[in-house]
Amino acid sequence: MGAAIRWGGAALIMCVVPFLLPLYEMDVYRKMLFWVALAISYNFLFGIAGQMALSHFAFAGIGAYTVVILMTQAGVPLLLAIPLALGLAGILAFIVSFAATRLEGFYLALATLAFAQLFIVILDEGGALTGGTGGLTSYKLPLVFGFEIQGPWLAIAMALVLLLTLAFLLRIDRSWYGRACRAIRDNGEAAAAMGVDVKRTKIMAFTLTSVMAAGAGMVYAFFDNTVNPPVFGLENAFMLLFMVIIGGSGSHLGAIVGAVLLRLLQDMLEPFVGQFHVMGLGILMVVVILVQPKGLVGIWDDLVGRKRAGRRKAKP
Amino acid sequence: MADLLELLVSATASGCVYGLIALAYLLVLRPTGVINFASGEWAMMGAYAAYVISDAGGLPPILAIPAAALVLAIIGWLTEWLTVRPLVERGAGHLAPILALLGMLVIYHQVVLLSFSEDQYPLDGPFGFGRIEFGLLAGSYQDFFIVGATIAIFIGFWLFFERTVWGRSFEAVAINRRAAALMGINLRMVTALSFAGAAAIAATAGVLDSPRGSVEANMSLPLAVQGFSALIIGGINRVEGALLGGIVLAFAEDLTRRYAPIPSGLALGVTPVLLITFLLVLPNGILRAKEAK
Amino acid sequence: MKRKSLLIAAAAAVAFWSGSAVAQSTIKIGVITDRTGNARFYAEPVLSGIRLAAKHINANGGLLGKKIELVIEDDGNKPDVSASKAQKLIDAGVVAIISNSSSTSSQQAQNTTIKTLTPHVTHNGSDSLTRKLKHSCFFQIGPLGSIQIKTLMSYARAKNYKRVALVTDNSALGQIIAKFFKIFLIKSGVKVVVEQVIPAGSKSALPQMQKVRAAKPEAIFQAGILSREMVLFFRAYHQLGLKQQILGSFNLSIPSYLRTAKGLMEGVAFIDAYDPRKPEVQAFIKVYTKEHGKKPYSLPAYGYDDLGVLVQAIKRAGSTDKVKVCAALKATHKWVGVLAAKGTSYSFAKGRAGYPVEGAVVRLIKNNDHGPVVHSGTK
Amino acid sequence: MTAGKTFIEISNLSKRFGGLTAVDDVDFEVREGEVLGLIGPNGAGKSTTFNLICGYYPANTGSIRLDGKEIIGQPPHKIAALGIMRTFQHNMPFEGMSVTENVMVGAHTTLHGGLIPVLLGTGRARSEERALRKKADELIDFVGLSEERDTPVTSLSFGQGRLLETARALAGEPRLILFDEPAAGLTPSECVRLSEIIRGIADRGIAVLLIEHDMHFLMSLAERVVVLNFGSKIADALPQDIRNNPAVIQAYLGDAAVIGADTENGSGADA
Repeated sequence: MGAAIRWGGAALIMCVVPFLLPLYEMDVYRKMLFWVALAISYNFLFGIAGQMALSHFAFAGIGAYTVVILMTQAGVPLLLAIPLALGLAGILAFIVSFAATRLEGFYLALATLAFAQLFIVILDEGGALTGGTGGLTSYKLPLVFGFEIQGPWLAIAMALVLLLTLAFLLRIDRSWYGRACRAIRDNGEAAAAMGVDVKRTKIMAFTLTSVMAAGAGMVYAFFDNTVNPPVFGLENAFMLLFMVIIGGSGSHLGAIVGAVLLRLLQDMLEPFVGQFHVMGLGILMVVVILVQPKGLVGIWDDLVGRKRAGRRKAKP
Repeated sequence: MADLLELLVSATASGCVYGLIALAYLLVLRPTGVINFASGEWAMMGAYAAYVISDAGGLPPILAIPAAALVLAIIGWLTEWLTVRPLVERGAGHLAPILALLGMLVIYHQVVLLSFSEDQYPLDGPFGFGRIEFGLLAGSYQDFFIVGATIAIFIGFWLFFERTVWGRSFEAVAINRRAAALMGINLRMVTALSFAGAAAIAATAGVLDSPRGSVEANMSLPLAVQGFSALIIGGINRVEGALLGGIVLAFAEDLTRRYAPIPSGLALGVTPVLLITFLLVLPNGILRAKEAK
Repeated sequence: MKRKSLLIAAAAAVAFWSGSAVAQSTIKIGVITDRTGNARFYAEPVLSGIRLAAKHINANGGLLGKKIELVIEDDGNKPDVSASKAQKLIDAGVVAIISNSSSTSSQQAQNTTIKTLTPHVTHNGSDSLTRKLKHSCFFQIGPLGSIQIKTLMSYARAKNYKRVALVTDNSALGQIIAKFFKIFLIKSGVKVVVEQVIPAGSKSALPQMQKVRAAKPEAIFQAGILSREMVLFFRAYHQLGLKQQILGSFNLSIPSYLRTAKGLMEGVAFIDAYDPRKPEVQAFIKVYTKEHGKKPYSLPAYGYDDLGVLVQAIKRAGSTDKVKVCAALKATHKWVGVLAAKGTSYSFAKGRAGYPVEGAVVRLIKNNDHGPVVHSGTK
Repeated sequence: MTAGKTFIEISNLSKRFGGLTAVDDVDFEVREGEVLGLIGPNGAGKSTTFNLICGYYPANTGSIRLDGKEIIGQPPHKIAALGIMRTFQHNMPFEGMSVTENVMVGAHTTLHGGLIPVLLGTGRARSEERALRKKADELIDFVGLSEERDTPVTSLSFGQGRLLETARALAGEPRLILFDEPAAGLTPSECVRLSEIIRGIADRGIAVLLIEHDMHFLMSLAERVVVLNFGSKIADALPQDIRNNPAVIQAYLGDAAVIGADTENGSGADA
């Protein structure tokens, strides 16, 4: 019961906030939600299932492009385009995931990086279908029951996708499936000896999280009513990795903190350090890895842990 | 036919540049198990260093190459000392140094971007671009110079690894760090030298390549991608694999662009497709590891 | 765990709760520029032109009795950031926005300016920026790809080319310019016998140029904008002993080519957006040289005119009201800026791309320098 | 302590690596609830036999039948699901997880709900999870790690790690547990503790297959011993008979003293 209230409360706050914000802040807010939604699913893939894939952002792009192409070029209604786009992303992810069963560590990173590159090449060369290097523009979400979904309403849509993703991930993380994923991450051989079907578990993790990315990408496609290749390029794929690492990989909270922080960083830091704000990202990354490999939530846990330990000592 | 031979000379030179970047990856990867995505940045920084040295310092191009390599060797060594050594000593996992180096990549790139006011700078090759012909083989001085210098570097490294005690100790570390340490090999020194050497080699690749185009910050990412693709294609176990992988990759790219009946923009897909294919089908690359002696 | 995540999410949301009180003592003009991304080296010279214009206007009594204040935001040439930054500028109370990074970023920023009906000016030369949109307050002041190719075609008319090659790179702008080159070449009855792309990160343009040579074109139209790849293009051209005339876009007017492709560009015809014979250009050169101690080229002039166009419209509107400024911009007629050929002028009356169709000039590279104007206009 | 009926039957099992025959035409059987020792000099093929049973390598020839059904060719996780669990010679805990979670992973094959009930948060999924946690706690108590429940896995001692692996293997409700040199690296008191636990496991009716170099440890537990040498089986007898078997003594010639000697310290790891 308490859980329902908490989730409902969070949903309410996240949905009311965009209406209270000035437009710029609202736009930053909804784009931040997009990054948070991607970061938490990427955290599951990278931090919990241990797959260092760099294709996550490409799948967001696949979701975004597919839903736009289906609606504007094939004339598919929204309610049908959504499952179709998710389905396509799922099928592609399923195929790519076989790489994840054969490759580990940075080899998987390289293979998925190549996939992400290939995706950009196809977007660039896709002619009228993908709009080429300029992407697709000036389309609009059709009216839903006579109502135009735009501005803060898209923020709400993204908030719902985010909460759904989070709820989904929290559930599976604390189940046998999450344990199986962590077991494979820590030691694949031992996991197999415990009866975990390593291949199947990896494929599922990759496919599920990639579909989640596609879901977030679908909403994102209507933020600015334009999708173009640079947004889904390698730079953002690495940015996602940085978010999860800096926040604390393997922790849902860490992914959220990392995404919020890095998105705000460029707005908070830029006025003070100007052109050097991008460098701040690199410095933060290096410092976090060197000082606290569990990321910013690790620092928090350390502080709380120390305090608790201190209290425990003081009591007896 | 003349076209093909001319293309092959130029592609071989490109392949040599890829091979050198692959070698830079390999030098770090073998003893430490770390893939250093910043290798492309090192090449770019090497090119900038050579530009500054020959433009402001007035050094002739042929001397700018070793000078830039030296500058980058110091940067490579510092990188290892600052970001990798603390992690290794703490016993952090394999991934930690890779990620730390990714952070360094961003820092390097931004430092260069903000230190220079124009987007591109010219860099002269030591012999210019005159055309030279060996029978049917024809190409620019710079292309032949790239090939010659690369072969010399690879022979040097091959001899180093095969014939010297130092080289053997690198190999021993590559095979088994703990056993090597027990044998009395100074792991710290080997790792530091690997990074310094890798940075110097990457810088050389950047300096050799730049006269063909120009020196610019954007050159780093393609070099990084092409370099590790070459590495995977050639196989990560042998020094000569890096060169072979580079040449195979360059041939695949250039021959596709020249002869494949597809739009030349789509030919960009060659590298990722080759990379995926090798990773999945031939993960050990073209050259297998030598049988243990 | 769950509670913590939700709390953070809520806190972050609340953190955005802030008002924006604006007291207008200056006229604010927003600029979205790139200071950290890969368009930085083109954006910075343009920005210097915008700044120079603002300084010049403020020194001469300002605008409507107020000083112009430039509000500058960096988008790192990231399209989605560009859109957010446009909104930030609008919230900060700017009268109009100048987009100064790649055309992809300008395109994404448009979506915000459309919704808010904010006057939006850019010098990006991509035809599709206005063609794809129904944005009534978006104006392009740079020479469009179509104008560039028409000018080049008119220059080449005497030579009566029937078969040409088209070379570009894989950048968004390079592709768009090439697309319009192709459309107009075909329209003029010229056959494009070979089309080649030199992608970013190439090590050599030899394969592409061999194909060009094999197709035996009478001239080579060059639409690429990536500097390193264009040097590869020139090198391969010479290495393969090609002799055909090269006709290039405005991009080749950027002076750094004269250093990186030194000696490789003799005789190349390129589009320049401004005409050194014009008194306005001479005046601009004087002002710029005094400020920066070196001669300007067309990029700073783009920035100078970006602001110039806006200022003349605001003056005529007599107000900073967006709707009025928009109307004034639209009514811009026969305005003479630094850009465009002698005797031509800007009019937005007919469309949203105001660069005069007759405004581009063709210059040749001579003695490794920008040579004299050899042609102007499309007639 | 009486052995039940045969449930694993290994016959004519062979495995070659290149030119080397690691396991050569071996046959033996494992009966329900017995502790079967598997010994032999270094390189005799003990670990290979283990790995063949667990499905890590496919055998070249021969068969391994569980309740009469062939299991060769099944991947390791399927073999685990059939009730064969193992511990590792070098501890392989899941380092990023708590002690309890480690044990819960061991129960992976005993779970029946799929992912859908988890997502829906059905009552059944929840009660299964609760029951699992309870079972894990019981097993942790059984192996004596109750104090370490909240300790990070990385700070467990080597001996505690071994106990954790034992509990983890037990969580899968196995019919057979394979121990690969469990006493190696343990202190004498830990050895005693572990041998009590192994006996307790056998008492639960679970068969144990034990590779061990520490003969004292092995002989005190095993009810029957299979001896391998150069890949072939050279003896299959009661512990007391093994000590006097001439073929075994021959095989261990260099280490003859080990046989029957009262080694206090466990012998070194099988390199």
